[in-house]
Amino acid sequence: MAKVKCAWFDFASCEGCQIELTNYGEPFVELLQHIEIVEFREVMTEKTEAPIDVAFIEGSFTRESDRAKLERIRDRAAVVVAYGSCATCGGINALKNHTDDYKQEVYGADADKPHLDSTKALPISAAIKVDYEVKGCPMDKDEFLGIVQQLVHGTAKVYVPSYPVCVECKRRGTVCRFDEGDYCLGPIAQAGCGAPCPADGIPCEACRGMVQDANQKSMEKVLMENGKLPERWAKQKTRMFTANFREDA
Amino acid sequence: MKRCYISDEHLNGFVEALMGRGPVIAPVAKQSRFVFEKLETVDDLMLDYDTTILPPKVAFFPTKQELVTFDGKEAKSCINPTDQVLFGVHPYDIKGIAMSDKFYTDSHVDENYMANRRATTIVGSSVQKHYKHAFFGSVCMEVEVIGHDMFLTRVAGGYVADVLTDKGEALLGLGQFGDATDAQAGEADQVNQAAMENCPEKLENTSAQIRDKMRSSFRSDVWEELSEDCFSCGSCNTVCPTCYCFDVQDEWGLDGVSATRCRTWDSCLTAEFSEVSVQGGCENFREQRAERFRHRFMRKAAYLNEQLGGPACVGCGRCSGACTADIANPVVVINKIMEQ
Amino acid sequence: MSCSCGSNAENVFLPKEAEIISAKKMTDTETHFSLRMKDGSTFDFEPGQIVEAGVFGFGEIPLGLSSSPTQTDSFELVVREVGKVSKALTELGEGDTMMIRGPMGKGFPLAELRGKDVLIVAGGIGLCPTRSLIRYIMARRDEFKKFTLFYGTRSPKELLFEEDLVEWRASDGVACLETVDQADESWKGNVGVITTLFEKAEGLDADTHVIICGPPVMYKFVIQKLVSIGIPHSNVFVDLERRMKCGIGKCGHCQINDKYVCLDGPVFRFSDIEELEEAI
Amino acid sequence: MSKNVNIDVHHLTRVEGHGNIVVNVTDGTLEKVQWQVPEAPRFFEAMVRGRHYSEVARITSRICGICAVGHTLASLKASEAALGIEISEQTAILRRILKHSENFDSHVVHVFFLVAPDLLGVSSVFPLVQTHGDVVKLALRMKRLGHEWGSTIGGRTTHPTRAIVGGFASLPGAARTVREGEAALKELQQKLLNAVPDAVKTYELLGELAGNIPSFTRETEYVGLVDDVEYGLYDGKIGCLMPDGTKELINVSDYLSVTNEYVVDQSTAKYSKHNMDSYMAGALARININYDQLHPEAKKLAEGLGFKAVCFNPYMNSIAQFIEAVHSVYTSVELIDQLLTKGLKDEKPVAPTKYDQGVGATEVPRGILFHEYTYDSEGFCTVGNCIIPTGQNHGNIQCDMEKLVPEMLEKDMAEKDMELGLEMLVRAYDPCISCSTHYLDVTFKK
Ligand SMILES: Cc1cc2nc3c(=O)[nH]c(=O)nc-3n(C[C@H](O)[C@H](O)[C@H](O)COP(=O)(O)OP(=O)(O)OC[C@H]3O[C@@H](n4cnc5c(N)ncnc54)[C@H](O)[C@@H]3O)c2cc1C
Ligand code: SF4
Ligand code: SF4
Ligand code: SF4
Repeated sequence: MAKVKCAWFDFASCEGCQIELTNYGEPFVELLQHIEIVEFREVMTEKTEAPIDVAFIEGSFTRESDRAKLERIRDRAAVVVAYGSCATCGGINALKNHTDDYKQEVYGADADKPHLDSTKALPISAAIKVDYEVKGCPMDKDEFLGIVQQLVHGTAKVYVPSYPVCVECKRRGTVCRFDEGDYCLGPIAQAGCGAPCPADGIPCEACRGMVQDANQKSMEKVLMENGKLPERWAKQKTRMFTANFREDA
Repeated sequence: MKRCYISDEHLNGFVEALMGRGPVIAPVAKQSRFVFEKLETVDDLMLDYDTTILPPKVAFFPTKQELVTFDGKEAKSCINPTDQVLFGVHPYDIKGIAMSDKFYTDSHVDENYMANRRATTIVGSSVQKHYKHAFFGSVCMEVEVIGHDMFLTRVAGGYVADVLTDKGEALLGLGQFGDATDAQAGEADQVNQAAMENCPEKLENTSAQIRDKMRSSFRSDVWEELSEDCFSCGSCNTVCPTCYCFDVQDEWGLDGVSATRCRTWDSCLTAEFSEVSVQGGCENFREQRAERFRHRFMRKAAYLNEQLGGPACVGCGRCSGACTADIANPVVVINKIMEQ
Repeated sequence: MSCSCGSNAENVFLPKEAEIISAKKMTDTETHFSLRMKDGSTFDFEPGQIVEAGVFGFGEIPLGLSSSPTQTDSFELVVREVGKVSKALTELGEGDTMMIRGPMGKGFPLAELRGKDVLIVAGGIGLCPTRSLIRYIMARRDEFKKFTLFYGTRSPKELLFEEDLVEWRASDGVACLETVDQADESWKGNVGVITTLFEKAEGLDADTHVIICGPPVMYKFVIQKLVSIGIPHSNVFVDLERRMKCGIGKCGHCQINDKYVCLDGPVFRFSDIEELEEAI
Repeated sequence: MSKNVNIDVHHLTRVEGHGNIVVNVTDGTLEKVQWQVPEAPRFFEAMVRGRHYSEVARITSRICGICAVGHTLASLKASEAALGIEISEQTAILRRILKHSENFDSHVVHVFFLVAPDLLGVSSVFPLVQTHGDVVKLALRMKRLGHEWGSTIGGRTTHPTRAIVGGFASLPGAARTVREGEAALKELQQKLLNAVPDAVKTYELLGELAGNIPSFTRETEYVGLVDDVEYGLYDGKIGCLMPDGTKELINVSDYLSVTNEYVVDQSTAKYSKHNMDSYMAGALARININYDQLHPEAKKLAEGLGFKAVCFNPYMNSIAQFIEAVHSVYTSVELIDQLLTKGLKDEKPVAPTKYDQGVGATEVPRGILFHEYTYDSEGFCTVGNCIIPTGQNHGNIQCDMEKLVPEMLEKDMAEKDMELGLEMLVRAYDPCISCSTHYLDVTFKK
């Protein structure tokens, strides 16, 4: 089997997802048997203009000026994989989407400089066609590896669960956050991560985005009634990672 | 049936002797709840637990189980049971296990389940504290509590141990058991009777009444109403002792050649459960959450009655507690349907 | 304590190896496989039964057997490429190994069909499982009375088993009626949905036994027509499709109310399931 | 000397985030030398407004995936200061171990994946898989250790889960019981001890390559935390070390008097300055300021590598990082001993006693980091400010370049070598530009 030519690209993000890659440790060398890395700015000097088999894109699409760059990647890549929440749903970057004074807040008098072009934080798929997505903030490295393995084997359709995080949380036998007097977004959050947050004693913040047809109304109610969040908070709760999924987005 | 007695001071010695022979899976505390887990020390054992997050079948039917592995050339079976003791199982959960045993042996024997099941000795125990949603005293009364090997009932100063099978009998030598006196045996019966009567929640009708009414309310609008807040999150059936559906997926090994076929507990409340590809597109036979919500109750209260001789709900109340939207409680739902 | 269980006992999930004798591409998406069990065992089944066919690393999927059990040296499957596993299967070629479990489920009611007029209504890929029965009937033509086949596809290029069709059209004892939703220049036959064939067919009466297999939308309309002819629901058999993960009545995915498609079906007597809201 | 040099390194590689180097020399006169940062702005300070105190660290952790632990801890400390929370001794020790894990983890990435290729004369770590397979495996092994170390305490290293306002959400290893938590700590301790041979191998390797580190010095001010408890990393006061050896200690709450952010015309990133034109933060600054508090084992290696504080060569930052990594291993082993001797307790996080304003500082691998928040009476954030070390270092990088380029021209270096030298300089700072809370954006004239 010829090695699959892979390239990595990044846009507005914390680059934490690529760090997750290095966390495999030694087994990462195994993966290198199957793929050839042709571009990866953070770790290598080479760049390429040649066609690539798989382009991995991290980060959100936050400024029009990035569109052309993304299109260029799309043209060269047979398969485009968006990975991490920033790239798949806008992630934490979208937390500012409902405000318009964010530039003033951070840059004060400089805010109107033309180069401060930053519009709504959107997923990569808002600019170009994306073939596969690896969700999560950070992405789950085992899920990433699983999906890359499937791609390397030429799988037509990568299976990723479409149910909420509660399913995985329950399978682990984790004590529900609501039983501990806390709140949680697990009931509407996209699964696939294995529900590490409730297992670690913190709420699921739905970093992977919401499931399709998420019952947002019910969530708000449950946050207030069972999670005891004040109304003001309950109404804003899903802005954190899922601003782009809200009914008012 | 042989009725023995073991005093409080000897119980730990008995459990430790069991632990000396192999794994003992028993209820232990986890924050505000309890879970069945392998005992590391006897001090962790919590026989006065109310109920556990997941049912005890996790001991032989893990939430994710390898079925078959493939090394690139040849497929190999993953059946590989270890002898173990499942300790401290409440009567309603014993019923639940008996039901899964039936599901996994009817028409085709599922050895991946049964091999582990047979390697497990089950020691039941009486309910000392009720889970806030328990209603086992008013459901599934037609189904006998069977399939366990020994049963411990909390009485003054110790436990009455009912020995039910040869496997149970074999355990007697590991602890300081004596014969139970008539008074102790009588107290045990009373304790178990009281546990049934004191459940905090209650169904008002017989299983047959419920089954018939359920079937006839299939097309009622009430399902829509009841499921309005449902998240399709599957918590209610993931925690259920009588639910047994699963998904099967293959996973590649890191070498990219070997693969493992695993099954994972699945949930019919999730939207993807009943999706089917049709002529290249995708069709969902239970697309609405109300349909899925109804399917669960139909299965519990109507569909499986014939096979089991009673409903597929043992009244543990786990689903009621697991549902963050507070809508999965069978007592509330069934009583509501019965009022219609 | 010694373990009483036999760990060598049969693992129902352990597939057997079948060798691919031939793999022919029938259309853009369908591939026709002819197979033989590697351990030399004969593969005994009834028309309408299914197997779980798989490739490790990808998974397994239910497929209807499309050869007649009267053919004993090999068995045949047709795979339509729709997703993960079906693509992996499609990529297998002659000499490769396919992993097989089965046969499973209940097939067509042969005993009941014997001595009766039979109508088979097959839409699209629905011809594959029914081909098993068609070929069986052709092989034992004298055991059945009048035999009519309705076959419809979206367009002429999606027609499957053209060689068989040529043979069936030419056979005496068969009324072979075909239609396409959309014709092209090559197509001389009927154009329109499959129910339009009822006007062309002759001699269908209340005693005709009917088999239907195709996309879900087709069932309702075909059954309406049958009712108008006076064919009772108890004489109608439908071949249903559901997601299946085990094929042995455990995983719950194929459940239609209290029926398991993999155990009680995939072939159902329509009168047994017509009340089940989730069936069709 | 009439020479034309035109260096335009667009999106420097092997650094986190995006940065450009521009040098124009026409007929031997230096016209322009610039270090520019075009990272997409991300507006974290605006994003935390209106969020509950329990969410703020989870948001600001996402500023940077590689210093996520540091951002989390600085954020928690700022929130705790604002909310009047005194954390327990156990929480403090656990956080210290967590901080050490990040320092180790990030330094391993930097030294092996980003700097070693320069020292070995290749363009990335990947060719080393063939030529130096053992080194790559060693590096990945150490990286994995850093990850497991941080995960045992924090749940995850990229955006840690368990560290929350007031304490920890669960025991080490997400243990169900204290006993299991202690077992997890013991296992971690053993892993750390098992890593010593790998550290020694790295030491030998660096010893061989140290000759390839450019010699360049420029006296500057060094800024880093100074702690009474241990080598300044998790906590302490702001220490400012001048080239003449004078050291000033400033309260963290007065951080703005140190960072003095300002906008300069020829560059777009905000700069910082304190007593001099610029200052340096990071491993070299810390080690220069706190050398005496290094673990004796780390000191031994420092001496072996010829490292002497105060060191004014910024390229030596990578060596300083390695010394710190070793310090973190040994110190964490001792911190775990402290926890085990006292006995681990299952503690609930401490609750707020007021809602006000507060500042928190911690060291991240690249230098000192400040977070500041103000909360309203219901615990929702009204103002946030984060000042990250890479921002503080920009001015120093610029000043270094201004001194270095003429020296290079003096030596008549080839343009290619100049470019590499400048790239290596920036990389030595291990800039983590994705922490781009304060960056302006530019379009470059090519
Ligand atoms: C009784 C029966 C007989 C069948 N006979 C044939 C046949 O003879 N030839 C043939 O080509 N196909 C047949 N199928 C359909 C075939 O099983 C599906 O096309 C196949 O499972 C899709 O799997 P995949 O991995 O290729 O697609 P996936 O990548 O899994 O998914 C593609 C789509 O298929 C759906 N899907 C997943 N699993 C199943 C499943 N088990 N059944 C139906 N849909 C599913 C998914 O929801 C998705 O929308 C039959 C199905 C049944 C139930
Ligand atoms: S903790 Fe959250 S994800 Fe887990 S079951 Fe409860 S609500 Fe669902
Ligand atoms: S349906 Fe609910 S109460 Fe009944 S057995 Fe299942 S989890 Fe327990
Ligand atoms: S009923 Fe409750 S637990 Fe069940 S799927 Fe719906 S919301 Fe989840």
